[in-house]
Amino acid sequence: MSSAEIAAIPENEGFKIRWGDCAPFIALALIILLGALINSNFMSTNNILNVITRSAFIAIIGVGATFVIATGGLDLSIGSMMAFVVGIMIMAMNALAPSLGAWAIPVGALVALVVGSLCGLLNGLIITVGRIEPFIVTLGTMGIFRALITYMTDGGSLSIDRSLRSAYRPVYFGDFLGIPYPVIITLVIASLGAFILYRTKYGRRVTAVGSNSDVARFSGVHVGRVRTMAFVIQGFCVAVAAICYVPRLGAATPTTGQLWELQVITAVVIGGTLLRGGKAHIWGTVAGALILEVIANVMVLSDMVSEYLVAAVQGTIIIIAMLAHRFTGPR
Amino acid sequence: MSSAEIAAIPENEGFKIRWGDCAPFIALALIILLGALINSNFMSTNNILNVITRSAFIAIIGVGATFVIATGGLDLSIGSMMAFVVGIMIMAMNALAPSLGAWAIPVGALVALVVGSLCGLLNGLIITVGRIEPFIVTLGTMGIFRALITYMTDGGSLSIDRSLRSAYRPVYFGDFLGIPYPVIITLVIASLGAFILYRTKYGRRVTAVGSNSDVARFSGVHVGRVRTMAFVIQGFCVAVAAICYVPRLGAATPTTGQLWELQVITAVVIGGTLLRGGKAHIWGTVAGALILEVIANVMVLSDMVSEYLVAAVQGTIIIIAMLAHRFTGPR
Amino acid sequence: MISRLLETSGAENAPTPPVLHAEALSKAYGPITVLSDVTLDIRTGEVHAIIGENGAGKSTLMKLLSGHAAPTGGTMAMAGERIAFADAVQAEDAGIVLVHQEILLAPDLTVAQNLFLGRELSRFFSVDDRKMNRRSAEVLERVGSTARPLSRVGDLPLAQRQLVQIARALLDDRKVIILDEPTAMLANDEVDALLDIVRNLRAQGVAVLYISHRLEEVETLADRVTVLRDGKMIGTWPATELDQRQMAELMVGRELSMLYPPKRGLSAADPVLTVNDLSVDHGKTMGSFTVRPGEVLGIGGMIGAGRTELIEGLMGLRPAQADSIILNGKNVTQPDVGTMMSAGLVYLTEDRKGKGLLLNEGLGPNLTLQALNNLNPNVRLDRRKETSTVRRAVQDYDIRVRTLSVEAGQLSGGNQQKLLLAKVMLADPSVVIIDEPTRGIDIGNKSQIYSFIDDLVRAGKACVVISSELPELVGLSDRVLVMRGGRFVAELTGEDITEQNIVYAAASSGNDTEGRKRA
Amino acid sequence: HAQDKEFTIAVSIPAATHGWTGGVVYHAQEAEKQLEAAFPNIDVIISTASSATAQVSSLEDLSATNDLDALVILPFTSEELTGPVEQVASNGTFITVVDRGLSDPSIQDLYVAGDNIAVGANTADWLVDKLGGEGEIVVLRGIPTVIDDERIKGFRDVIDQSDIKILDIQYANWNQDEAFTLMQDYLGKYPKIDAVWANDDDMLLGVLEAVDQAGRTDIKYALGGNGMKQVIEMVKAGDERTPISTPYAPSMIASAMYMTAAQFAGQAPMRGSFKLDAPLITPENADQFYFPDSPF
Ligand SMILES: Nc1ncnc2c1ncn2[C@@H]1O[C@H](COP(=O)(O)OP(=O)(O)OP(=O)(O)O)[C@@H](O)[C@H]1O
Ligand SMILES: Nc1ncnc2c1ncn2[C@@H]1O[C@H](COP(=O)(O)OP(=O)(O)OP(=O)(O)O)[C@@H](O)[C@H]1O
Ligand SMILES: [Mg+2]
Ligand SMILES: [Mg+2]
Repeated sequence: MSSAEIAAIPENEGFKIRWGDCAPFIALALIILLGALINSNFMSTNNILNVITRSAFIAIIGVGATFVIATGGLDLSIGSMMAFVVGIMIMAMNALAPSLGAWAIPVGALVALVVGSLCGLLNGLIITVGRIEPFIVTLGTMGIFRALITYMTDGGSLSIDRSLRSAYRPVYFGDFLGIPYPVIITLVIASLGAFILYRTKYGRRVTAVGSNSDVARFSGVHVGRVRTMAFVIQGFCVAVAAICYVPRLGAATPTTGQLWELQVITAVVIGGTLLRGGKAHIWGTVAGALILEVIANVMVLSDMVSEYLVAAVQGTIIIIAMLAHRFTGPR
Repeated sequence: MSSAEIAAIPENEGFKIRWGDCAPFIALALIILLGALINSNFMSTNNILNVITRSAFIAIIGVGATFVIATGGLDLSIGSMMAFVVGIMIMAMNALAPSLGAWAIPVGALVALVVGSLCGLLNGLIITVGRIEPFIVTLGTMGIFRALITYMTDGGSLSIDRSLRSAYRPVYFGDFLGIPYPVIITLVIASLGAFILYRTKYGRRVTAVGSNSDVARFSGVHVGRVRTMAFVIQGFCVAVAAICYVPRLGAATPTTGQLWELQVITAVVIGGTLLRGGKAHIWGTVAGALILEVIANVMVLSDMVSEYLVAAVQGTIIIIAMLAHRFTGPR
Repeated sequence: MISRLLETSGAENAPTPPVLHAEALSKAYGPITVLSDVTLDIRTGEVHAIIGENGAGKSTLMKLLSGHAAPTGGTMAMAGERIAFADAVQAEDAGIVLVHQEILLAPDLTVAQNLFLGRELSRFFSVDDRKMNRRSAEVLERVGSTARPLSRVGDLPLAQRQLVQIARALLDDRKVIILDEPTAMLANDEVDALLDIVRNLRAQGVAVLYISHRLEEVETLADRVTVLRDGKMIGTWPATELDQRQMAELMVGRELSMLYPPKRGLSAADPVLTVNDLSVDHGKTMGSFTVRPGEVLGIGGMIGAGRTELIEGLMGLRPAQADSIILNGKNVTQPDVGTMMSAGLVYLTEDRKGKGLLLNEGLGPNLTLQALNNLNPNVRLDRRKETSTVRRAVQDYDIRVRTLSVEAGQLSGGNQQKLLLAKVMLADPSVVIIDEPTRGIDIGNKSQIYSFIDDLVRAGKACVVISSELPELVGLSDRVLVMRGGRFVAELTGEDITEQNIVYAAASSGNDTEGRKRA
Repeated sequence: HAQDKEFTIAVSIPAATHGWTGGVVYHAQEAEKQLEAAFPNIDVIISTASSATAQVSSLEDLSATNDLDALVILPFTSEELTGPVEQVASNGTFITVVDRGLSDPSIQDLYVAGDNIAVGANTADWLVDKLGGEGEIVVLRGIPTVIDDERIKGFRDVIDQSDIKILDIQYANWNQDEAFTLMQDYLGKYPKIDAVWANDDDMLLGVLEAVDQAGRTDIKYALGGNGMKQVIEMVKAGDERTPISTPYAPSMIASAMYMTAAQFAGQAPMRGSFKLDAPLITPENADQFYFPDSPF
């Protein structure tokens, strides 16, 4: 092959990859267009801000899930874990409020981060040390976390102390230069995630483990440690989402976070991360979370479908978005 | 190498392999032992028959899921699909009852089998022709089927015609020589599944596709067709489960079959089928379904755990069962 | 002859102390011993070749030396000190690196990411991609690879992946570099480049362990040669004392007959396969050719010339379109793998691990997968027939297994190749296309495969052989097509089939009109 | 109020995930049709949500994109929805709360209250009376939520006053199948059960099936709650085992919608609290609670 030929190839290849990476953003744009056509109110600043703010939860948890899925794992426990962390955090804050006042909030948040990371560690260790399918382990811990929050709330609900409400509210409802805090937190977490995944040794190893764990092992990568760490990151992200969640709803109930795992995994996959591992798109995940939230929003705004059929239309749109994805993406 | 030498090559050192295949049965035996220790009523014929009969649904659907998972797929829509098929079947039977009388039952069952297979075909075609992750497609169709049954029942319930109830009841509650019909049907379906999987050309291709689809393709296997067919089998099994299900409560509601997909997949994985495909254990799946049902039964019979924590104990037992599995199984 | 050689074995005196010494190494998998009592010295600044039949235990020995597997008996010492490696990483830290016979790279990562996996360079908290890419480019150039640091490994042709693996071993300074059949997937140019690298390493004082079934390489390169047979050590000789024939005879333990069967001459029969203007991957590769019963058609060309691509297109395994493909009277324009196979055309892939065999399955399911319909007229599998088929294949193709219940992935490389050959032949084809037929096959079995092809063709079938091994192409073919840049550029017959002519056609930069010439 | 002005009423209710919420959706849709037919200047927007989070989201969506004149809401939970509803109210929207009260009652203009505690308590009173203050019973709970919690609390408080023993209590998630399974297990575990209470009629149907199949005659009463169509039919027919139910009519959403619409239809403004009682449904009064066309 002449050197001229070789030189000609890279541009083409790079272009293709970038095009593929764009797919979730294109899908997002299409759905936004759809929304704007269906309801003129859709594009109002208020609505757009609401939707973006709301998608923060799935996006933040999704960043962690991207790590787990990139290593070839899967975490079904995230929704329950989130409820459990919310419960622990509210209990901690309520207990601390009398002595610490508003300072109970940051301390409680710290507790949440620690508990979240430990929950992730638990998942990771059972999976790597016990060498059991992540699907089964996290299905088990999903039941465990769900049961614990039910127990903690006595089957009812657990609300945050009234004295803390107003001090805590801005974490969800406040904004900085017009950008809501949850959006800022999402951007920070996603940037951090992207940095770790694409720019650090650990991130390299995450994709290597997901791509071919034998190769990674022979290359001196501690596969078990990398996997476990991914679950810890997942747990940390769940805790961050919990911190944003509490000021919005102010309480934990046994149904908090239910079925979020499916939404999160869907967001990650729509974002272009492969379920079999080895490939990860942090920003795609964020786009995926937005897509899901926009679809739900459009459903509420449009009065066209019977209430019973909302889920059907949502399912159809997701499949169509993925089809579009496939035909704009490479291969 | 002389032919004498070749004749001397041992056929297998299969002891190890058979031991691994036994793991789910050993786990089942242990859990039964646990149940017998915890509550003397556990071993009563009545209780045992109840539990076995109940596990029929998950086992029958699990046989289909074993095919799908063996090809490297995943079907999250089974629970909703089952509700949808039940709905269609009841509507068909009710419509036919005035003209056909009790004959409406077999005709309705036939309709169910056709509709179930078509639902599976739909899943399979979207996945193979559209080349989208099965996870996403079946999550979408899960929403679609669930919405359709909600629509069909108007959010309430759809009951079978009173005139058909008594004729149909025995299909769930009746027995043949003391063996309840659902158990017989499970045995027939599992045997059929085992025959197809282990004794036919199609079964060979299923495992080949799941273990390396490129190799299968290069060997002239129509990978897409094999995958699609697995989803059709899954749909058929769902319909069989629906046929056994209707006589039990006689109605479809929007909650029918909810979260069964998780139970089914768990049963399949506990049974020793690999989620990444390429290895399938039909009888292990049946054992897995029994394990799940026995654990739930033991939970109710034992007086030890708070109602809030049942899910936690269940999750823990499943994880421990898998650990046991791992340490009795090979590798 | 053999007995005389055996007497001289081990008689040489050691000029330098061994950098690595293995004493009575053994390895058993369960009840099966695959390597017993191997004692070996490896010295700095030497190329030490290990030769032996397929399944003799060469790769196993290398895995023991490099920490990829733990010995079940025996000891190792480095520079006089006893060592035992817990894993490959410890061995690499000690300066021993193994380049596997099979490709072991993460397909989703880029070349540079693979090269530095597990030892990424970093600045502050961040990986230093610029530096890694630069160093990757350097080492890739050194091994003569055209792959770029940013290419995804999964998109590379096999030969390039092999070079990337070699590059990985050369990235850091090593004391011992083990190359397990590094040239099996390479063509002449790359082989020459590689041999130069090995000589260079030797000059720098590195000890190189070198496994190859290409005995001419061993003869020109090695300082000493160790022969293994059936998991046992036969002996070590200075390379100067052995010629290729002696090596071969030590390996197989008997005298060898002629390598290539006599040629059959040009076939005059009507073509069994006629391909008119086949265009693969939207014109990236194009070609027209005919295959006649009773002939071996060779296809030559440099690596990346597009031979594999063209044939995969012909089989319907890649997007392809043709004016017409006439196979056994059946006319096809849009090939599809099912149709082509049922019309009597089969293809043996060059990528036996990725596209050829189900590594986690046993011999039976692998062997019968392609011919399921031929073997089983009904839906039901005939398991008894399958067992007898396996036994017959093991015998006919001399697949060395110690039990019939092994998984394909546990076979030695060469035996996998034989299993693959047995698999495609089971479909009873009228035209067989074999991509790199003897990749990783030992010299004794090579002649067996050649005579096998000869029998086939003499029985009125046709065989197309794609090979990067020129002697093979020359020795086997009645007619040779040469490909360059995705087009056929020459057709050689009779006396014209020589290594020089093939190399000339494959490499010369002839003009385009010649490139599109109908072959 | 002027007749020519356009009014928008948003209705936020749980999605039809089981029998009772299915009934709520049904009645809301019926009321929407009737209201829009009767008052052309009123636009009703119904939005269903499958969780508290989703309900908050849909509130945000509705108020961000519409100028809401009124909001009729059946909150998933009290605590979680209080803040978001307050947010909507601060725009001057008329707030009607149905079923569960908010943590801060000052937010609502109109409150149509169901009384879940009474559902449990009235059933328990009846049972204590019939069993003569002693016996052994089993209980099936729904999905762990406030509704379930309140019903169980009301029931337990009354039962605890008597000598009746609750043998067992477990979740069956308001699901017929799970109730069937759970009841089978109860029956296997306890050779003698005097009565069973499933806190919802959906579950009761599964319970009855299990009891019938086991052929157990020791169970004197099997009770549910909510006033499901099939169960009221049984009550009307004078079933011995299920002689009563308690209404918890999903149609309360429709009443709330009518009352809210009345604000804008020029009639007298309605404010305050309307508590729907949970009287026992008996064969005598069953007709008032029977809606043959409702899916529930
Ligand atoms: N994991 C394993 N389990 C069981 N047997 C094995 C395993 N790995 C290798 N073997 C057996 O060990 C023997 C030696 O294999 P090895 O790969 O060392 O041969 P080799 O000399 O490298 O042959 P080739 O030239 O074909 O590469 C073979 O018979 C093979 O089947
Ligand atoms: N260094 C390279 N980087 C990227 N692509 C390459 C490279 N070398 C070859 N290719 C691509 O591979 C294709 C041909 O590979 P193929 O394996 O078909 O060649 P071949 O002639 O069969 O060689 P081989 O001897 O390896 O079988 C060409 O289309 C070419 O674009
Ligand atoms: Mg080898
Ligand atoms: Mg090739």
